[in-house]
Amino acid sequence: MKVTVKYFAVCHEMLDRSEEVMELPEGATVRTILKRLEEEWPEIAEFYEVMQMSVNWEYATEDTELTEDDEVALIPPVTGGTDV
Amino acid sequence: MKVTVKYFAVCHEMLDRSEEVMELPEGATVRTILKRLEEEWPEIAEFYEVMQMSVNWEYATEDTELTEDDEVALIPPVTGGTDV
Amino acid sequence: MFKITSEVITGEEVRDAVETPDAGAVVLFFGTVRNNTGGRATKYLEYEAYPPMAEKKMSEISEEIAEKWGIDRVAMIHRVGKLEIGEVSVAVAVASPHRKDGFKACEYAMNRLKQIVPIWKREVWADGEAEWVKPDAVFFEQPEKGE
Amino acid sequence: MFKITSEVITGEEVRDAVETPDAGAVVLFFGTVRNNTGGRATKYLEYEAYPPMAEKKMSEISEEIAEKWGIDRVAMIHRVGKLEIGEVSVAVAVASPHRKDGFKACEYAMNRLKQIVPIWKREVWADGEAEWVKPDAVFFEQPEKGE
Repeated sequence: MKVTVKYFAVCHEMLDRSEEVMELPEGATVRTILKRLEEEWPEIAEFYEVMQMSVNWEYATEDTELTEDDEVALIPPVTGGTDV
Repeated sequence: MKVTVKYFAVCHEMLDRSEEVMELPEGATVRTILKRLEEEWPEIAEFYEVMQMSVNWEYATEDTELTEDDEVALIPPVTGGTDV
Repeated sequence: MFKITSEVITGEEVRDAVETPDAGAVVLFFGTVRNNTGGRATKYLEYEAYPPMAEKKMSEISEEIAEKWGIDRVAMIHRVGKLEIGEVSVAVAVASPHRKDGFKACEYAMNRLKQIVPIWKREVWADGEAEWVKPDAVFFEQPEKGE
Repeated sequence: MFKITSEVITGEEVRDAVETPDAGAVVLFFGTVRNNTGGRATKYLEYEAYPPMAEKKMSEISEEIAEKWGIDRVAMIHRVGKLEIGEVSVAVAVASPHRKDGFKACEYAMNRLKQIVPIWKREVWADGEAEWVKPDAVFFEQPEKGE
């Protein structure tokens, strides 16, 4: 199945792309994507601790199962609004 | 001595004037003014309980002593701002 | 900026008065004329003020805020005269380094304004009757005489 | 109205979105770009967002507010792109029957926005360096994974 994966802010910068379409096996979860990114760039695993994932605009866990055409995103810690 | 006395809102309406100059004896206090108004219109005394007085833009008591050219005001309960 | 005005209040004025490049947080409050009070339909309102004392008391409230939260950027404006439904009667703006304090200070300013600033409201009901509004019980007791 | 925009935020938009003749109290919050962070001079900021999810999360915050305070008039707008010193990055408006709830709800909206709305800030310092801002320790732990 195909899913779209989006990268924002520091992830966008680290991976040098803002989104891509991944071909995943049936039964894939968010963890499948994280593992694949880790293979490409091992350092990204350090950020997983502080990062969240979303599936179809909703926060998800590593165990969340994916289906065709899902939109997955890596969500670095949010810092919108103001610092005050 | 002469002092200016100002009436607002319900007082303005009751006394049918917004201000007047009063000639008062030396040693007069805010109470002197209240007594004089009471002579003119006894019903006003009922409102003294919930009313405040000011002298020169500062809340005052009945015992506050007055001097020439003071600006005294009867301050009905304030209701500015909003009701919410 | 502490002001009694008979002009329409847009809010720009209080906001401009407090904004500063090192603040970060601006909290504004607007009080508007509702179409009813306690379910009874309002036609319009009239506000009357004792302007020099009102502006002095607003300034004192801002001094209280400076003392409590170290915030020195507060602006208050209250309109007088005839106000139609939906129009702004009062606007308060506070700019602060921390938003938490900004919210507290702005709310405090409104509470104190209703207690000590000499402004009165006359309600003209849709049925044609009119009356000077009395504050509710709480405010009847505050501030005490001689404050 | 829940919106991510690249246009200048004036505040009129959120205010107009919440105003109603039976509200009486409108509380607004503006976050503006400060000229420094922790004493270090800022040149400008860049905000990036995940717009559809950000707008969805803003809408969820307003549902939380409806549940907590029965307030259904909330508007939020956050700007993205390059923002100069003094410009508004975020505006929140709440109209309510009671001002006390309005202040609480507006502050709550800002707190939640910083926790769950996917928007990121890149700070470009006056000395030319730039970095994606990390939230402080408190926000690092919230929201938890899998919320």
